[in-house]
Order: sequence, then C-alpha cells, then structure tokens
Amino acid sequence: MKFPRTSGGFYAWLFQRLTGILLVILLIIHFAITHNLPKGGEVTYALVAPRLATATWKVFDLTFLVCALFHGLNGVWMVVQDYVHSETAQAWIFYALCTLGLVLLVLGAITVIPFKA
Amino acid sequence: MLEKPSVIKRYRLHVGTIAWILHRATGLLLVLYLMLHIWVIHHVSQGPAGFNKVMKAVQSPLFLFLEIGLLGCVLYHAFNGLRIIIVEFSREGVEAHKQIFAAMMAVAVFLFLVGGVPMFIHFLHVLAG
Amino acid sequence: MAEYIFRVFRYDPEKDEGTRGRVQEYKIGVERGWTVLDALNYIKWHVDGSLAYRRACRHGICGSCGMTINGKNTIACEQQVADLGTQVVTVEPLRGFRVIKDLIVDMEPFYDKLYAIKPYLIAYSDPPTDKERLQSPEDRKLLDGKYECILCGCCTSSCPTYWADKEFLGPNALMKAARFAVDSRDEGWEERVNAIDDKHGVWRCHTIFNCVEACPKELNATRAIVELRRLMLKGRL
Amino acid sequence: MGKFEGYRGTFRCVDNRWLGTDEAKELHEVEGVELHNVHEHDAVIVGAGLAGMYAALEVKKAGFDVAVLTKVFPTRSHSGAAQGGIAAALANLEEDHIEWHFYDTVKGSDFLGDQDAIELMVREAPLVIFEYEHMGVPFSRTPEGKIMQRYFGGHVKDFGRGKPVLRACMAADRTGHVLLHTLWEQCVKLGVRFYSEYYVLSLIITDGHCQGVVAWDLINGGIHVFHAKATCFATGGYGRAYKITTNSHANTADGVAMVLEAGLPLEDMEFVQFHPTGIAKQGILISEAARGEGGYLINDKGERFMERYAPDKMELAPRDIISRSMWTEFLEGRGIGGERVIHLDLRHLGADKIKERLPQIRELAMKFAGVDPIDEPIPIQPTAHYSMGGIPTDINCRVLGDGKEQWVRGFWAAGECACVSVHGANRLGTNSLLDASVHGKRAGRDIVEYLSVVECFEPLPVDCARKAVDRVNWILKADGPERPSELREILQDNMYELCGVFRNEEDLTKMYDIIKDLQKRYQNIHIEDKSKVFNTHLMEALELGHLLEVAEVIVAGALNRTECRGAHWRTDCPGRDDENWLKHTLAWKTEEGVEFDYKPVVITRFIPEVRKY
Ligand SMILES: Cc1cc2nc3c(=O)[nH]c(=O)nc-3n(C[C@H](O)[C@H](O)[C@H](O)COP(=O)(O)OP(=O)(O)OC[C@H]3O[C@@H](n4cnc5c(N)ncnc54)[C@H](O)[C@@H]3O)c2cc1C
Ligand code: HEM
Ligand code: SF4
Ligand code: F3S
Ligand code: FES
Repeated sequence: MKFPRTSGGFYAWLFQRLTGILLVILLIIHFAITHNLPKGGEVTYALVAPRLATATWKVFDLTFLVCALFHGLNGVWMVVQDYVHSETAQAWIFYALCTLGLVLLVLGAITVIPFKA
Repeated sequence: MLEKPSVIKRYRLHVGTIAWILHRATGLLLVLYLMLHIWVIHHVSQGPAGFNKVMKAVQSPLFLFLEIGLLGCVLYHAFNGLRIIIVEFSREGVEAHKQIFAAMMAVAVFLFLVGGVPMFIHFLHVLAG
Repeated sequence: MAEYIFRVFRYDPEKDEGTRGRVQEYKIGVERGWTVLDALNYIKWHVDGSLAYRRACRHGICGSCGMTINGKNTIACEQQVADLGTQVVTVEPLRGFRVIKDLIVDMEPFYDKLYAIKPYLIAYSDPPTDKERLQSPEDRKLLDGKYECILCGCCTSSCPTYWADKEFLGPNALMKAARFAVDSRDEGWEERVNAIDDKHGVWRCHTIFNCVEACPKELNATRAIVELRRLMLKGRL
Repeated sequence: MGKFEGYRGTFRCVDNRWLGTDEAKELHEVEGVELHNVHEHDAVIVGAGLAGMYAALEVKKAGFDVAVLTKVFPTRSHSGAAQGGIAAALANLEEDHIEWHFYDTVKGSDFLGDQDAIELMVREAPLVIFEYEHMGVPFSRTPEGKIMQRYFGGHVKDFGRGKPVLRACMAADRTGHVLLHTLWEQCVKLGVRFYSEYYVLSLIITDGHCQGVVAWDLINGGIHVFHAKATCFATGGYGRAYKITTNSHANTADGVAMVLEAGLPLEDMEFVQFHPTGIAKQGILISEAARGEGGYLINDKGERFMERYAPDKMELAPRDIISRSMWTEFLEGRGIGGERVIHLDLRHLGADKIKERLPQIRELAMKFAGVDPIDEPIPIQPTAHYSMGGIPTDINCRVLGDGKEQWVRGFWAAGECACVSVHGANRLGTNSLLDASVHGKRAGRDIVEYLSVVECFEPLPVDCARKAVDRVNWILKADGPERPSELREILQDNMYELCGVFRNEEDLTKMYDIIKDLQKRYQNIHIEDKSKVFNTHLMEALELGHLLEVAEVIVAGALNRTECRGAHWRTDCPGRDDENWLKHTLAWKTEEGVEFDYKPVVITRFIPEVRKY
C-alpha cells in the first residue's frame, strides 16, 4: 500500500504552522467563553446551547474543529513518520488517521451544524 | 558491525531537547483530549438531559483537576509552538531560541495562573460540595 | 597532574561478537592542558594499545575524532579534560551510527546523505576564462557559518530525529545544501531541491537544536535548515 | 602523444582480464591475498590531499578510470589544516608580477630550487587559482568581488627590493580547508572512485616499471592489490618524525619510505622547515597570517627582537630566519621565562580585526594555549612544519629512478612527498598549497597523456604482494618486548633536539646512532591488538617502521651536507657554500647505510646571491 505524496512535507509543515497560529487565537476565545472562565463556572446545557445555535458560533466551532483535527492528526502523522519505518505500515497508519479524522469531523459537524436550541 | 551499541550515559539534555520532548508529549495528549472532547460535546445533540448527564460525569472533581493539567498542556504546547514558529520565521530567532523559550514560558505561566487559579478554586468548591 | 577515570566504550567485533559492547575503565593522570584526545593517546601509547579511535590533525580541522564525551558529542581533540568538570569521563562512539570497533563508527550513511544533496557547486553558465567569477563581499558573507564544516558528524549523530529515522538527511547534509543554495555562483537549486524537499528531507527537522549544541565549529545547522525552508516557501508562493 | 611512443613496443598485452586465466590465478595466490581483492584501474593515486585529488580530477575528466587510495577519509587529509593562503601573482589589490613571485621563490629556496620548475609553477599559479574558483572555492573577496589576497612572509615587490606584496589568495584563515573540501566535492561530482581508509604498504615495481600498489584495508582487514597502468604518490609530509610538529598524526612518511624500500632515491631530505609560530609544547600551527596581519614577536625582555635579525622585513622575514632568530634568543636566555617560548602579540590589532580576519587563530589560541589573543600574547615555539625534500621527479612529476633523468615508467609523485624541486632548501609560505595543486594537476595531465597511449595492463609480477603480506603477518604475530609507541617517542624527542633548527656534527652522529638502535629494537616489537578489523595499533607499528627509515635518511643527509642553506643550518659549518654544495642530494638506502649522489641545480635566470632580508 502506498500513500499519496504531494511534496516531501511542505504542506504538512506549512499548515501545521498556520493552524497552530489560528489555534492560539481560537483556543483563547474558546477557552474563555466555553468554560465560562470569568466566573470559573460550571458548564451546563443552558450555557452552551444558546451559543451553539447562532450561525457565527457555528462557523467558529467548525473552523476550530477543522484546524484542531488537522493540526492534531497531522502532528500524530509527523510522530509516526519518525518512528515507523516500513512504508506499508506508514501507509496503513496514514489512512487510519485520515479515517479517524473524517469520523471525528463528521461527529463534530453533526453536532454543530443541525443544532437548534 | 554493531547495530545497536549499548549506551553508557544518556545524551545530554538542553533547553531544545526538553522543549521538544514536552511539545511532543503534550501534543499527543491534546490529540487524545480532542477526541474525547468531540465525543463529549457530541452529546449536545441529545438535548439537555443527555448533555448534562455526560457533563456531570466529566465535571467530577477528578476531571476538574485534570482539566487544570489540560490547561497547562495547552499553554505549554501553544507557547512552545509559537516559539518554534518565531524561530522559523524571524530574523535572529534561531540564535535566540533559548531566550524566546524563556519569554514564552513566562507568558504561559502567567496565563496558567490567570486561568488555573479560578479553576482550582472552582475545583475546591466542588470538592467541598 | 590530576587523576581521572576514563570509562571508554569498547567493542572488538572478533572478541565481543553478540554483545552490545562493554565499558573499560582506565585510571590515568591527566596533565594540565590535555584534551580528551591527548588522554586517549596516552591510554593507547602507554596503557592499552588495542584501543581504537580515529584521529589525524589533532587541532580540530580534519573532523576525524568526533565522539560522545560525557554524553555530548564533540571532537576529542578540542575538548579540554579540565573543562568537563567531572573526574569520571565517559567516552562513547558517535551514536546513531553502527560501531566498527571501539570508538570508530561507520560514517558511510553520513556521507551518503551528503551525496544525496549533490554537495558541489553546480554552474551552467561558463565561467570567464582565465579570470575568477566575481562575487561581492556581501554575497560571500552569506556563506559564513556554512562552509566551515569539517564533516565530523557530531551534529547529525546528536539529532533525535536522526536517531529515530536513519534516512533523515540530517543537519549536516542540509547545511551543505544551504551552503550552495546561498552561493551567488550556484545554479543547482532545481537539481538539489528534490532531495531537500524529500520525505526524509528538510521538513523532518523538529528544531530540537541538539545539532547546534554539538557542533564543535559553532556552526548553526538549524539556521541553515530554517533558511532552506524559507527559500522553499518563497519559491512556492 | 609523442613522448610516450617509445614505451609502446615494450608492452606485452595479455588481454585486460589477466585475472581470468588459471595461470594468473596460480600466480597470485600469495598467502593472504584473495583474488577478489585484486583491483584494476587505469590510474591509482595514493593520497587524497590537494595533490592527489587534483591529479585524480584531471584523470577522471579525461574519461579514464581512476582510483584514489587514502588512509584517512579524503577531507581529513592534512592539506585541510593549511590556514594562511595559496600564492599566485593575481595582482588583485596591488601591482604584482609572475616574475617577482618567481624571484621570491628562488631566493626563498636559498637558490637550491630548480628554476625551470619554479617558473612553470608560478606561471600556472593564477590558472590554478581561477580553476579553484570555478570549482566553487569560497575565497574571501575584495570590494570589487575579486579573490582577496594577503601578505605572507618572503613575498615582496620588485625582485626582493620592495615592500611586502599582497599575493596569498585566501579564504579567511581556512584556505587549505576550503580547497580540500572543494576538490573532494568535485571528485564526488565526477564520480572518482575512492578507497577510503586503505593503508598503502608497498609499491609494485619491477625493472623500473611501476604497476600499482599493495594496500591494507583498514576497516575490514585484508591485503588488496591495486593493478594500474599509472600510479601516482601524493602522500604528503613527514613532520611526525619530530615531537613538536604542526603535522597531523597521519603524516608519517609512508610514501617516501615505500619509495626508499623500492630501491629508489630520495632528494634533499635534510631540509625540514621549522615554522616559528607553533603553540608552545603542542606544535599546533599559528598561521603566518597572524604576522601577515601585523602581529609582533616579543622576547622575555619585551623587545621586538626581529629588529636585530631582519630589520627590513621584521616579522615577515622567511620562516627559517625567524625560527633561527628565536632559537638564538633561547640560547642567549631571552626566551619567555627562560624557556623555549616566545610571545606572539596580536593585541595591538584590536578585537575587531582579530575577530574578522583571524577567527581560527583566535580559536586555536583559546582552545590549545588557553589564551585569548585579544587580551594576551600567545606563547609559541618553533615547530617542524614542512619537508622540502622527497621523491625526486621531473617537471612533469614523473619519478626519477636514478634521481636525474631515468623515469620509473608508470610512476608519478606530487605534493609534499615529492621534490620537483620548487622549494629548494626552504619553502616560502603559501607556496606549498600551490605546489601540491599545480603539480597534482600536472601529474594528472601527464598521466592522461600516458594513458591515451598505453592501452593495456601488463601482467603483474607473481609475488607482487609478498613483501606487504609478510610485513603485516610479521607485525601481527610479533611478540617482542618493545612497544612501538615508546620507540616512536624516543625518535621524536631526539629528532627535535638533535636534528632541529640548529644542527652540528656531534648531535647528528648521536642521532644517527639512536636511529640505528631504534631500528634494531623495532625488530623486537609487539602490538596488543591482533585483530583484523580497524587495527590502529598495527597501523601505528607500520608507520613507525616508515618513520625510522626516513629519519635515517634525514639525519644522514644533514650530516653529509656541511654548509648552511635555507632550513638546514649547521652551527659547525658556517655560511652557504655554493662552490661545493649548490647541488641536490640524492640518497639511497643500502645494506651499509645511506649512500649519496648529487645532481646540479637548474639555474635559468637568477644567479645565486647572498640571501638577505
Ligand atoms: C598546519 C599547517 C598549515 C599549513 N599552511 C599552509 C599555508 O598556509 N599555505 C601553504 O601553501 N601551505 C601550507 N601548509 C603546507 C601544505 O598544507 C602541505 O604541504 C600540502 O597541503 C600537502 O598536500 P599533499 O596533497 O601533498 O598531502 P596531504 O594533504 O598531507 O595528503 C596526504 C594524503 O596521503 C594519504 N596517505 C599518506 N600515507 C598513506 C598511505 N600509506 N596509504 C594511503 N594513503 C596515504 C593521506 O591519507 C592523505 O590523504 C601547511 C601545513 C600545515 C601542517
Ligand atoms: C494552540 C496553539 C498550538 C500551536 C501554536 C501549536 C503549534 C505546533 C507546532 C508549531 C508544531 C510543530 C512541531 C514540530 O514541527 O516539531 C506542533 C506539533 C503538534 N501539535 Fe500543536 N500547536 C497548537 C495546538 C495543538 C493542539 C490543540 C493539538 C492537539 C489537538 C496539537 C497537537 C500537536 C501534535 C500532536 C503535534 C506533533 C508533535 C511532534 O511532532 O512532536 N497542537 N504544534
Ligand atoms: S556542522 Fe558542525 S558538527 Fe556537523 S559535521 Fe560540520 S562541523 Fe561537525
Ligand atoms: S538536532 Fe535535529 S531535529 Fe533539527 S534542529 Fe538539529 S536537525
Ligand atoms: S583530530 Fe582532527 S578534528 Fe580531532
């Protein structure tokens, strides 16, 4: 089994940085708002639901989801490339990670998109 | 020829190596957390009852405490990540990577206190019931 | 004259077959100003003639004597024993390479990485006959910190990424690639770029900086790697 | 083409694959040589310094199959240690002429250099430098972008009458390093075949015809025969005969000794140059660049003592003169602290200049003498540096079997191991990188011409590897009481004391006896490593054997030459004696000892005069 290659890792490298920077911003907002940090408060449905229902937050959450998934799984892929040397094994893992990413993306998307308070 | 010679002494660590090991470890932890997180939030579509039930479970004192650790991981990873990016894209960053590390960690620790202390207080509250 | 204990990695393929090497201790007096190479020479010449290591110039220019001393790579001939700060000195072969005997490692994989990036000036336009090509001092300055490499192997052998992935080009080859990339006379970027842009090329570096810590010539391979990445980025945008 | 015509008829062409025949197989089953260890190459070059690799490049470019054998990886050759520069009258910064360079070299050689060879060398110098530049050498640059040049001792304007001239082409203070690496890069580019870490043991010479060499594979252990139409030696110098030396541990006279063993003569071996500025006790070279940039030499009294010896040139006088001046200061008790040490003071140059122009010197001083030249003077002492003598060759680098005109067919030599002779009794700084490059190239070109005429290999003599095999087996089995390292230390210590900067009959006779004694003791050595894989102890024992043979010739030659000339200074025979000694020494090794013959110096243009600076 082979895995597709566009370049030796340029795009992986570039998007790891770009998503990294984005994630800093997104995470701060996410953390502050979602976790109700100013009050150090509890997370309840009542708190989460209204926010999740607005279009802006849907876009925000989806961006966040995509970035985090790409960055995280691409990070795992980088680690795998260091320690797994068989091309076949690498290919399997590559597709496994892609699948995992898709599943999580779908799971996240069906949570966020159709949500109505 | 000897493929894998035994090692007498561990290779010497320095800022760069430690930063990398921690970055890798926190990165992988965060991936695990992310998966968990997506799964948990997924319950939101089951309506208030279902969501609050899972949230209760993940807001037990243990989880609240772990979440402080999570904050630490995120902050370390984020700011060391920024350090890497600065090193790669700034003019003299390569030479100054140790100083940048120190600066980034200072900010990370500050934010950790800002975010972590309220979380810790909240944790104590919950613990005390 | 101070007493030191040298704990030296030993491996004789004929006697130690099947083992992963052993440690031999030598207690010797070290005179002021001795480098680790002087100490090894003393051991070889006066204590144990069978100890094997590479050395030639003994002043840090030939790159023969790269080894791991007290857990850090450097060239033995430039490492003052007194500067180590310990009375017990461990000496090991460069890691990440196969050991041929004692402190001598097989450097072939290291050279192979160099060959992969075409480590020579590639110029298609004919140079002026019986004259030098001109290069401004500013352009020449770009080579500083890249051309001085002595191929001692300390950098690549200290890189955790290389330990994990033996096909990683490693800091040394990447620095050599950068040395030509920034040379105003070189026209070989297209030919070299594929090797650099490879799966085991420039993107695999995790900016760990072990290579910079290890380089006895104080060269900054990470800087070279970062510059290569920027060049590639520019090329693609 | 023409010049090789004569040899054509003498070839018996036994189909190129002589190995395939049963007869050959039988013939070559010498103990220890396996048949797969026999290699065939058009040209075999021994040594991968500047001379060796330049020759290889030239041969490879012409499309022939060339192999380079070297006992250390190519870039670890000692050429890489050269710091200061490589001479060529480019006139990039100020007026300079090839004739001036010609004159300076002749005068530097104390008129013992052959002027035809010198003229050729200085004429080819600019071309070689430009070729280096085209190969990619990162020379330092002038503001207009030309190759930067600096001052160097002995190089002056206007046929010795003028001021110092900027002639040494440089790359910071890593000139040798960049030349060596660039040559290696080009060899990699063209696909030159390297046999790295092969220790060459002996020449295959029969009836004045060289057919290759026998070598020991250091990594795996095992004798290999290299069968070649052309063989070229570029094995470098032999500073390791001395205790205090700038030379690498690998500079142990192997090539020269093998030539001696093959019954061929050596030329002018008594001339060994001492560099005045070696780091005290270590011998590590502080390049002349330090003085070129304006460094002072200071004695215990704080005087710039060169005022007394070379008032015009001061610190830029040639090396031999400075070394002797220093030694005189020592003898008269003005060494620093009464010891054999002088201070090299750079402080007045200022931190910026030191950092920019002399970074490596500063590094060396800090790492090996523990002083930062910005704040402190560097303690220095004369150190054995360069061997002017060597394998006698003609101007095309062909080795001369009688030392005069008879070529050992198929055998060339270039670089420090050879004696063309362009350095005569004393080499000028930066002229030896030039010598190695120019003559490496010339040897290569000549080999190409030869190869384009000679089409096939001649069969190897039956027992071509016997000597080498016997020697290695003997050392591996020897279990006498003597330690090679101990013998070597005795040799080196005494050579520095008794056959050094100043020489006299008494010391030299003593030294000769010591060597004779050491040679006897050498027969009773043992080594502690009996294995085959990377046996460095075996290598050291072999090297010691070579050193002992060559040291004998050096000392005998010094004893024989009863005059003072260039680097050879006999306190008991004052003055240069042109009447009796304006001639080259040729020395053979025989049962009875060293035998001498002489050949005249080639004088084409400059009549010998008093050498004064
Ligand atoms: C410290 C120092 C500084 C110098 N600075 C200058 C300077 O500034 N300017 C200048 O012009 N000159 C300088 N010189 C002199 C100059 O560097 C040398 O004379 C010149 O480089 C010799 O080159 P080479 O090719 O003949 O030999 P080397 O470079 O010494 O190479 C010898 C080669 O022969 C091989 N070899 C030897 N024996 C064997 C064997 N038995 N089997 C196989 N291979 C063998 C070695 O492996 C090596 O590859 C300096 C010399 C020293 C020591
Ligand atoms: C918040 C801002 C973040 C920044 C600035 C950031 C930055 C980076 C950078 C620059 C790298 C590349 C390191 C390298 O090349 O070796 C990286 C790797 C990685 N990141 Fe992040 N990251 C962030 C958040 C996250 C998150 C949220 C996750 C988890 C989902 C994550 C998981 C990983 C993983 C697994 C790696 C690979 C680790 C390695 O190769 O050693 N990161 N990160
Ligand atoms: S970059 Fe430094 S450590 Fe690496 S091979 Fe070159 S000199 Fe040695
Ligand atoms: S240690 Fe290795 S990972 Fe990069 S910064 Fe140096 S090459
Ligand atoms: S012996 Fe040459 S670098 Fe150490």
